[in-house]
Amino acid sequence: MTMSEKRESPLAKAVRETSGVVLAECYQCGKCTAGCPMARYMDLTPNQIMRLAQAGDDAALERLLSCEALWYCVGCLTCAQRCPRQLDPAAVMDVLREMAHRRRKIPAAARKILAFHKAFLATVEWGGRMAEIPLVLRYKMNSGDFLSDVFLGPVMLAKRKLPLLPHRIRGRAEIRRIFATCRKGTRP
Amino acid sequence: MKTEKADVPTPTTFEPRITAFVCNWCTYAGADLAGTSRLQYAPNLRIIKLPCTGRIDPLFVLKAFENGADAVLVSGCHPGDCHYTSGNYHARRRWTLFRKLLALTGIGDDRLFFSWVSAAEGQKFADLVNDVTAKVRKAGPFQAAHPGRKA
Amino acid sequence: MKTLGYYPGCSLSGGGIELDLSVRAIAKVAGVELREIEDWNCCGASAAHSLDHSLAVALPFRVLALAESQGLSEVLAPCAACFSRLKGTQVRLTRSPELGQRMQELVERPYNGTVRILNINEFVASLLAEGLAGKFTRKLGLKVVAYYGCLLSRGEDIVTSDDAEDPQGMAAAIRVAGCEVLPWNSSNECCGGGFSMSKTGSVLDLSQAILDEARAVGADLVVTGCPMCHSNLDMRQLELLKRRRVPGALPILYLSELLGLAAGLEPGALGLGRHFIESRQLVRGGA
Amino acid sequence: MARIGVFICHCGENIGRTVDCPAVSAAAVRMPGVVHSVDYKYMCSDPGQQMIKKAIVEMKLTGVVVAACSPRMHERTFRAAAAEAGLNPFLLEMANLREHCSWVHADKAAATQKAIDLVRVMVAKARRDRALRPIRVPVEPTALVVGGGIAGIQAALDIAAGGKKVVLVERGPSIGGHMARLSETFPTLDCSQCILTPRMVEAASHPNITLMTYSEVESVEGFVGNFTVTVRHKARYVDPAKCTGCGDCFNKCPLKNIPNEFDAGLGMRRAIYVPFPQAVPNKPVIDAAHCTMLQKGKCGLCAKICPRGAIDYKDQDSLVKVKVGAVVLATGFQLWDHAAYGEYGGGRLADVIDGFAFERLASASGPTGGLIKRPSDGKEPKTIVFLQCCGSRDDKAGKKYCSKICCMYTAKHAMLYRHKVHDGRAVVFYMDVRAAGKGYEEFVRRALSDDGAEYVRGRVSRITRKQDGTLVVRGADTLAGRPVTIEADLVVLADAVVPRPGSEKLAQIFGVGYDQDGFYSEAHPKLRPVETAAAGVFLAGACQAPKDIPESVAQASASAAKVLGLFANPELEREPIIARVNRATCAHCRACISACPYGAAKDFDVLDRAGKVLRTVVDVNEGLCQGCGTCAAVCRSHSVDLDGFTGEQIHAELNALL
Repeated sequence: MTMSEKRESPLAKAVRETSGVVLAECYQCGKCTAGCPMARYMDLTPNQIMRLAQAGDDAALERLLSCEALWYCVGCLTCAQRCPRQLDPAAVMDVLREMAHRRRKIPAAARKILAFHKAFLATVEWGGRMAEIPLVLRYKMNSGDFLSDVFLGPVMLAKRKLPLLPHRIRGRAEIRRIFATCRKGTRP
Repeated sequence: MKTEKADVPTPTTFEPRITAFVCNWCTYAGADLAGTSRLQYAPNLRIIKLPCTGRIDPLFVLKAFENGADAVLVSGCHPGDCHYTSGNYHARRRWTLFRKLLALTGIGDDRLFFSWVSAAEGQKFADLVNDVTAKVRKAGPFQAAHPGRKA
Repeated sequence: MKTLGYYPGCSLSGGGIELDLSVRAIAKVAGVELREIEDWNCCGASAAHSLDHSLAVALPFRVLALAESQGLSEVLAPCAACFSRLKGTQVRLTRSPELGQRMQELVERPYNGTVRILNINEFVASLLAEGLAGKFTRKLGLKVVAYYGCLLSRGEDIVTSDDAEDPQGMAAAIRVAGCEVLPWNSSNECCGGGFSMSKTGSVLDLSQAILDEARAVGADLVVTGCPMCHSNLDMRQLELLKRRRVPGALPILYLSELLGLAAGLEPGALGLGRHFIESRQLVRGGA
Repeated sequence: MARIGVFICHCGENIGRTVDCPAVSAAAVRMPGVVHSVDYKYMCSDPGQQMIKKAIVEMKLTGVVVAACSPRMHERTFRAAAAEAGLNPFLLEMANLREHCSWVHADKAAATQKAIDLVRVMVAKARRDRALRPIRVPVEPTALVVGGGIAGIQAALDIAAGGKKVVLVERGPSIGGHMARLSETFPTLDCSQCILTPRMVEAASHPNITLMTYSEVESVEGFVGNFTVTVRHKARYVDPAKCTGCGDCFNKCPLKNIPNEFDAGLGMRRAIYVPFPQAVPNKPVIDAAHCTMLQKGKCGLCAKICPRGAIDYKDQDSLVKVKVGAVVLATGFQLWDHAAYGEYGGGRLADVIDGFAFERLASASGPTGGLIKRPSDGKEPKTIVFLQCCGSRDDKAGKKYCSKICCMYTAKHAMLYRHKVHDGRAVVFYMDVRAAGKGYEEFVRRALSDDGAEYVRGRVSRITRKQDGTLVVRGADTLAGRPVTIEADLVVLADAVVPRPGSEKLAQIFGVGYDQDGFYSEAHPKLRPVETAAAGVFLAGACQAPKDIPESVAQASASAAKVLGLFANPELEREPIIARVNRATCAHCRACISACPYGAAKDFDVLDRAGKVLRTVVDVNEGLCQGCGTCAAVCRSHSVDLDGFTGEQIHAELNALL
């Protein structure tokens, strides 16, 4: 056990146990922010997220869980690839995003993204596979984003890109059970 | 610092006793470096310092087993790196022969270890001690395998 | 005949169907049988990963367990995202036997970790090794930029067959297909990934930068291996054209489509007719 | 009867924290032969030493065991104290409770048990120690300095000024090292050549200094005071005795396009060349790898032109042996190869250069005559981005450590650039500015305030080249909390400082330790920063750790002082650890003679009074024996033993572990 692990905050402990990242090892060089394709849209840059997570106090946690940036991580792996400390800021953001989701602290600007993720998972839970038409319908219901992309659907159908009837796998009861167990909060 | 956890002895587990013959110039200094670097390793090893591995008389090794060691480690300078030009070379040559003789008595690779550790290799020394300790722990007490011995 | 496990993933039966068609087509040309994993499920993609770290491992775990129980030791996952999820899970399981134990309990299926996952570039390389180039009949003569995006270049334990900062896994195949590979910087830049619908603006910005550089270096087309990248560069290009943010249409093809064309297959059979940006003019008499 | 005193040191809390010192003391007093045992906070302090001295006298001790730090640290200290109290110093032994016990174990019970065992072993040994007298050997008062950079030159000059001879060995064709390549030096902006070249000339002309350029150390034999070093003189193909340095040869050589290493590849040289006009010696060498005469037997132009007939294509490497009493290693550094950073172009972008290349661009004697021109097209860059910590402080692709000199030279680069290109923009990406030298912080402030360098706090993620040759630098401004993209014409990477290639091999030749990065290890990080674990071998300059010029020069002078101190006495003492033969039992099997690495074991005729040979045995020459003990181990009749490590002692130590 290293010194940094002994003296860590509850947040740092949660982050380490779920993502393997020891927050104290970040030296704030900013290479994650420099390479992040989404940093320009973020209200907190990746290195600021790492810094606040290092601080780990209540005020820091509040800012972290209510920021938009958590939801803007696109999962491109650039930050982890180039981090000179071999850390994975995106994995830290995953942990924080899950916390934010559990506490229902979703900033308005991120609601569309959450709506999309939820719609996506709902179709998988229902049939075992993602199905685009139900996904889009559900997403639009959840997000209220009715106007965008209305022209694309018909084109996609015309190009025979979308199957009208989604495929449902035989093992969908199994899939639903997996979803239910995960929802109860099993740690991997 | 990311080092292996030191094996902390508990009364219920078998704690191997390992005797190490190390040379003054390389491995002893490497062990010093492990210390100054605060690397943690298993507390089962007892070092006998010699000027050079070339000084090791095969009788020393037999004596160590006779006196209750569960394993013996010999460690000196890397080949070509001997403080005394070629002492470790002589040690290695004798060692190969000696090892064959010991194998006849049933003392094999799980009891006798040989490794090169230079003055710069603190981490290697710590890893070596942990590795040897783990292997001997697995092999069990020497006495059990060789009831004829004294201790 | 060589047999390979096949995990099409959800996109390949919907928006990314051209990838499915062309992969199956070139496998057939090369004499490789693709055996689809029976009753496979979605890998969870970025949605599961974003919201539930258990689910993000459990869904790919079921796929790996199915493949193993069906005797498939090597599985092709042409979709870059599916590949990254499946192989990423495989890597984590290798590292942590404890995680494997928990997943076996959660998913209620055994898995011994024997399945090897291939991405499209590794698959194509194996087809070339099997002599696919010998079947090429059509001279394409196109100038190509190879676009790997994120998930065919990065993930140090995942994309083990390529260099994250200078990926080359498609280059040999493109050259064998009679095309020139142009050097460019965007080969491993991000297109905006899964935010096509939920954060369209960022996808437009990022995809535009990629299309701009492709045009600046003089490419006739962009070749990719990822359905998400394809959708962002192809479908979203319509909007960039409409807003006049790009000066003209630039075709986006899957690597497997390009190879199918080189093998003399009909553009339509490979799915070229289903792209948003017309690409059939790339082969003479194709349009 | 042995009367052993045991002295257990807490070392502040260093030992006391994990080892129960009073318990060790209580156990020690029950060990056979021990008459006195005590523990104390700092045994090495004056009161601690007094405690030992007093006990030696009052308790009439016949042996002492100090259980404290490593004997490599303080054995000398305690032996000196014992001698002052009238005890032969070789009757004192140390048990290593700090480096080998308290620092490496966390469990107090286990550590204490181990400490007791270690003390018991040393008590067993001390009981069988014999009084020994140090051996005196003559000292060869000549020093070898390896490396002809500023550190090596300074060390050589200081030793020579002290009246002792120096052999200065340099691998390249000229001395001067990296300092000769620099434009101006921080924080004074002195012209580097102007302050260095007089010293180079002085080193070459000093009667006490023998210069051996284009030479490398091949092997070493012997010990402090008496080393025999074999130096390989590489073939120059130019006879320096005949050559006048007129330059006709290298002005006529038809091979013009060999990148000159001295100019970081930005300038070109011929196959026969001097690396730079101010070289010392100012005599050319032929680069055999490129010369068509040496490769293909065609050309021979330089030989035809040379008015003195100095060219010799048949020249060969030669080996020279030099006898020296001390060695200064000053092999210096080089810059890490940033090709490992694929995200910065992997070494493939011509306009992404390292710090030395920028020095050559900025140097009046450089390939551009001091004009800042970028390598790809010779254009004057209007924006330069400087990246600090390139490869430094990077556990993943680079080096863990801070390279120390980059903050300062980057500030200097930005300053020089702004002095030369008034409308130019200098942007520096940094993580921290480490300017802890005299006048250094002020210098960096000047770069910012007076010379308008723009400092951005953050690392750079990627450098790409656009079609038009512009470099796109994507970095972060962590203080503003935003990513920044800068279009630049030139990028200068402050690559990490790393040891020279081959430095590890040289360390092995001299028996010097080195760290995981290949930097040489000093004997003690605080108190013996110039010495090494190998007696008589000293360190100067960046071969030990990244250093700037004043630090390198200071360490060089310190090593010179150490050498002169060593040479101040015509003889030196060494430990009397030598082998002895029992002539009565020696069977003259000669196994020891074939095993001895030093030729110290020799045949010896035992004569009767009439001078007739009674029998032949083996004898050990005290002057030659170095005490490895191999002879003792191979002796079948146990007739050879080693003072300080006798068979009896080692058996006793093993019995103490029973």
